[in-house]
Amino acid sequence: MSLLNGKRINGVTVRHDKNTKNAVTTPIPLPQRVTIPMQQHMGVPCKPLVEVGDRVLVGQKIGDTEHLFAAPVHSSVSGEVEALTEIVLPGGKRSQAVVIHADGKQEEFPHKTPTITTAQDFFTAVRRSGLVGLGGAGFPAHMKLAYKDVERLDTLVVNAAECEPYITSDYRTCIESAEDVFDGIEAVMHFLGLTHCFIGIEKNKPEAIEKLGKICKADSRIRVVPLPARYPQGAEKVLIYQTTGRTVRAGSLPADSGVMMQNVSSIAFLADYLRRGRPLIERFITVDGTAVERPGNYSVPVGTSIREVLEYCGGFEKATQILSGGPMMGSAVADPEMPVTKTCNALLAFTEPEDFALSATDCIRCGRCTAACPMGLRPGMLEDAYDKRDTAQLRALSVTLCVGCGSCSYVCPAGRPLSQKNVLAKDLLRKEGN
Amino acid sequence: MKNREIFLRGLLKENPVLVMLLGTCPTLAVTTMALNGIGMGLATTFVLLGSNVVISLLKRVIPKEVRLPCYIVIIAGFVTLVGFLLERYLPALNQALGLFLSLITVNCIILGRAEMFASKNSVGKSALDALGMGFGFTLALFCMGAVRELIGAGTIFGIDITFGVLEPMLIFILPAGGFFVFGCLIALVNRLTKGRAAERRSQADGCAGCPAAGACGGCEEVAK
Amino acid sequence: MEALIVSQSPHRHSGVTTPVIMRDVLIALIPALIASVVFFGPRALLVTAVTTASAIFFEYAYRRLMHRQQTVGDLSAAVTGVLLAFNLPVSIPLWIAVIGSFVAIVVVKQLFGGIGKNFANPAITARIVLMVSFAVHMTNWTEPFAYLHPQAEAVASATPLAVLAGSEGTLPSPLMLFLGNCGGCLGETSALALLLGGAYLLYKRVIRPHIPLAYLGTVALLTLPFGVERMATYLFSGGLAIGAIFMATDYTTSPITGKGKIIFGIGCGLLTVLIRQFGSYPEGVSFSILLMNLLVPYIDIWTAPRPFGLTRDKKKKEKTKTAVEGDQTPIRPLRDVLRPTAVLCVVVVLIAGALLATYRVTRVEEETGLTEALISELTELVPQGADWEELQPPASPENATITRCFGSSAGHVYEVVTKSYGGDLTLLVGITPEGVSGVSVTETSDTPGLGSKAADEGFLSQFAGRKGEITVAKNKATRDSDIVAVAGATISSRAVTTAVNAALAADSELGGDGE
Amino acid sequence: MREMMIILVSAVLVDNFVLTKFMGICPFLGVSKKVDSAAGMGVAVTFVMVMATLCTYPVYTLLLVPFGLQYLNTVSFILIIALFVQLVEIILRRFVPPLYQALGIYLPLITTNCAVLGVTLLNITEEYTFAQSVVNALGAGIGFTIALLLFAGVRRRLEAANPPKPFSGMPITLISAAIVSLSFLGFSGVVENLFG
Repeated sequence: MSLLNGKRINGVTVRHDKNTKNAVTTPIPLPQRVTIPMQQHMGVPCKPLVEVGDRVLVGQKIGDTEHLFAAPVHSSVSGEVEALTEIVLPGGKRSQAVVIHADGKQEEFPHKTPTITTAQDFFTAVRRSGLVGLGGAGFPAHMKLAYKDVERLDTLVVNAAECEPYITSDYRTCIESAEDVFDGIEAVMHFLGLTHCFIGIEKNKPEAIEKLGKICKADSRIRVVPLPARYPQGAEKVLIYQTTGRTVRAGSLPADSGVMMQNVSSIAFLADYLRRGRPLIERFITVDGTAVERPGNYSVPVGTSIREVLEYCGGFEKATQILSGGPMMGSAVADPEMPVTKTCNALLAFTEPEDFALSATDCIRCGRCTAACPMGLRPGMLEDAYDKRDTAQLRALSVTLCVGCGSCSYVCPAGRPLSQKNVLAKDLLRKEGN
Repeated sequence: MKNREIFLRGLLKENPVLVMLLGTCPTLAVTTMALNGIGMGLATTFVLLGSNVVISLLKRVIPKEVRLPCYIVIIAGFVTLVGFLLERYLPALNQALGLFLSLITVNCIILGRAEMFASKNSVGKSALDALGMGFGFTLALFCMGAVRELIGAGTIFGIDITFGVLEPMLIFILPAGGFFVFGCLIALVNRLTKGRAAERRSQADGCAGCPAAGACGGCEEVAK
Repeated sequence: MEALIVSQSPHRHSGVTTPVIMRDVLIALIPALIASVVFFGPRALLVTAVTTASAIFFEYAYRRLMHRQQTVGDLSAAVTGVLLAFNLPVSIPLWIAVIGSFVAIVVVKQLFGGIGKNFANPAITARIVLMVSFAVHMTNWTEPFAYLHPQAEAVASATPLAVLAGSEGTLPSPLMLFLGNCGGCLGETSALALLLGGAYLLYKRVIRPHIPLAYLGTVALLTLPFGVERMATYLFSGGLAIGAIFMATDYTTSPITGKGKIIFGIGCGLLTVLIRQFGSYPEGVSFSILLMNLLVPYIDIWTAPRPFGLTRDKKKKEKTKTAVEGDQTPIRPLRDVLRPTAVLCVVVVLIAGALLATYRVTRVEEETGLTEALISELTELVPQGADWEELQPPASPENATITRCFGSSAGHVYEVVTKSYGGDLTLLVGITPEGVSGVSVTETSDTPGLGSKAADEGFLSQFAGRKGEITVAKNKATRDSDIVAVAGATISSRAVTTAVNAALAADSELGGDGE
Repeated sequence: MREMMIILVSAVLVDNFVLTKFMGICPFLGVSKKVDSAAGMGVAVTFVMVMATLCTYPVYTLLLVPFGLQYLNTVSFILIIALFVQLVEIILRRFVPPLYQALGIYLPLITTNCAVLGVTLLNITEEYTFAQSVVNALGAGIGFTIALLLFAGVRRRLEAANPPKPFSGMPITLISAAIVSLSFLGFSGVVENLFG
């Protein structure tokens, strides 16, 4: 913690392993079959709108729900619906899914470019596009916009930090579709009447900073903010504080402090969607790891099975551990047949797991976890409180503020499962009705 | 409770110091030498015997409301009596015990036994209980004194047994050593009785009688 | 390919594990070890090996005996062993070093549950236990390079700290101190080697700079008024360097947050200067670190980090009052109160009366003046002295007070009270025309076994026959007016000498040879 | 004035009532589990010690000494303390209920507390003047409270420790007390030299 510059958010320095930095995003060959789950977002799962045997086109809506807190699901291939099944997603949740047999023609559904005048139209358009936070959280994008009194929102923060090791998909978006990013920002600021925008990018991506900086010079309201490359720079509250200086108070949403945050890829997709009206049906993901022969960035239709993607990149046979997402917050894949969903931004395959199974030894009270926690919590004490199931103490130590970035477990010399215990503690509090 | 049972209970099963954790102040303070330990033990036994007998004699006379001050005065009386005797016949021991001789008055054991036993039982039984508890106390103090003197000064009852070879560890004479040896002795008792001592302390009646039952250390385990 | 390995996020670890940290600490201790061997010879290596081996053995045996997960692998026992060795003089008997390891590993650390559970720093506590138990062995320092000329009789030199605290000896220049060319414990003398090790630890981020800087900074600040040269001597002497860099920064026994570490460092600095300047133990570092260890729980509470985005009002814990329902006892009618108080008064009167009677019977004549016991003692001091009578005590010099004075045919005896190590010291000094005929200590409050040795016959017999001013020498009587002080109890020996000198002065003033 | 300071500081640091003179060990081991109960106990003991000295010293000098009844001091002191505590309890409960709620449960404990009787008797054996006795009582009380608070902090750490079965509970607490009293040794000699 350097005492010199202002209040510095805690964090850890992690090896970047950004070896797919210069890999241009290339599409993978069309899979024969896609399995599109109905729950690819945080919120209420969708219900399938098609029957077995129906013919669907690329970008046709195949699942929706009347609930606001959900994002509709579209087909990424043209073909015939083969089956309606149930699968277990990487995060462990069960969900219905539509299996579509691709006919190879990839016939596009007649998309209409949305006409938007008021904020309300913008909100319905974004919802129709099926866009979810592409940073990995999967929070339906329109929910962030749909703020009753939009006037209080004044700033847009674009998250291009991408602090997870290996992943370079956002970086590639900044390089390959910088114009889209600019147009997207302009659109969002126009429709929501925002006054200024900050783009947070870690210093280990100079080309992205330089490119976006050049393009965004056109609008003085937009500022590119280079940030120290410290994990978890991309965490919502951390990035908002580092770029705008505003502290999102405990228990409140960023919108309460007048800020809306969007992932840079979401903004880029939004710009494309506002032009062509084509919903979110493919994902630019990074494929990397010690088992992968051809690591790189690939655009993958939503629903393609993980095995297929890895086989194409030559990383399936030797893999003993496959991660969906980054090594810090990603989840391990148990069944390679599971599909790539909207929220997956990377697939990592390793010949053997990175961190040898550490047997947890006694805590030596070294304070590294407290120094690492960006939310200023005391993971060591949280673990004791959880072991004793002392919910009062858990609440007193504000475990609900934990963003699950994993920094504490990463630095713990005794290899104790600190961030995992926080997840359990939050469930315990939720079960008890916090 | 047969008489023999009353006596033995005080000595081993419910040893006032090592099991019930009463009277810890003198146990730590005067046990720098085995001789002092025994001296203190016997003086306390004398006072305990005297007060138990007198209190069980007067148990009907003393009204409920003022029983505490009465007991305390009777005990103080006996303590002063012991003070006279020691001053006259054993000045060296009196010098060694010093202040702690008069602190026997506030020793929880005596007050506890008076409250719990003497005020409810016959004179004979009270006397036996007093002797049992008294000798239990002396035994505990003797152990403490012996260990501390042996390791701390290399002597036993004042006789040097280090033959110039072994060097005594002075710290056992100091207060720190007192705490340490006392802790180890209780641990040993816990180990020997395989934890029964700990439970017995928790449902012991000796503590309930002590007016400070609510907040005193030994009895906290009762409350737990 | 076989089933995939599934583990919970995060799936990556920094690689810094407890054994890695402890290995780095051991590496950081190597320069100091080399310096100790250079200055104090191969025995330094032997002592370190013994303490480390016994520390590891005790931890291994304890964990096995208690059927607990074996933790010898985390090398923390080895670190404690080496650190303990660095706190012992090189001439320490090996069995004492092993006792030190036992205390450090079993009593202070494992009994509390092993690494992370102990509240006191094992090596520091062990050093204090040894310092208190074997004061003589722990305070006999050998000169650096003394091992090069073994035939010369090992001269026990005073450490810079002892010289600072007033005992004779030349004060090495700060440079010499910095390099470590001075008396002291095995590993603590060479500040250069320790700072080297400290730099390594900072570089490997094993320790954070807060505690060493705060600690050394506070000591430097407090000793600056005595002049820069004196400050440097203060900083590089005694156990300050090893204490601030290796002992105070022990994870388990120091605060967790940066702010807490700074408070801890400042606290240690204050206490060290307080104890070194005023206390009777020359080395204040170990006591101050142990005392601050006790405050760590509170420091951790005061300097707890405030969770991100938690404003002040949310943080204030509402004080849950534990209500003790006050039972409103009704005012009882007078009669109920009267009877018990009456009985109480009767009991009190009875007891007082009984005591009054027994007191008369066992009254001990309280003679003032000369009891036979006192007379026999006086004749012991002044042989053939007869028909003693108490005289008016003469005026006493400023550093001692003469409380009583007895005259007899053959000489006088003065009862003198003077200030010593632990408090007041009362002596009886017998003086005849030929000079001091006998000295006996009636009451001493010095630490038993150390200061009290100044009351033994061996030491007191040296005064017999002396007439003029008597002086105290540390080990060998160089001048004929010298007497040799009791090893390790110079302060008490000096106190006895001042008392005897006071008696001699009073006697000469009383008019020559005491008729 | 210098004499007073020496008495006060030595009662607090060097011969601390609990850690070196071994008085008041029962409440020291019992009540120091929680920090606020330790503070409450400390304040209550200090209050009673000072008040007890105020009562017992005049009784001793004006009543017992003239009649040559010095040997009755133990009886009279313990009686005064017992009645005094009873009195305080009634007054507090009636007139200052909040203070009673804070200190109420500790008051009965103080009658059987070696430290309180010890202080009053010590004032006599050390032949202190009246002012010195009060200062000594105050120092003893503060020393007792400091030791109690310090130990309460240590016991918070003890809750996380897991000693072997026979050592859990009181034995490990006693060993921690040993280490705490060891650290107080560091202050020996500080008082005399500090005040010249």
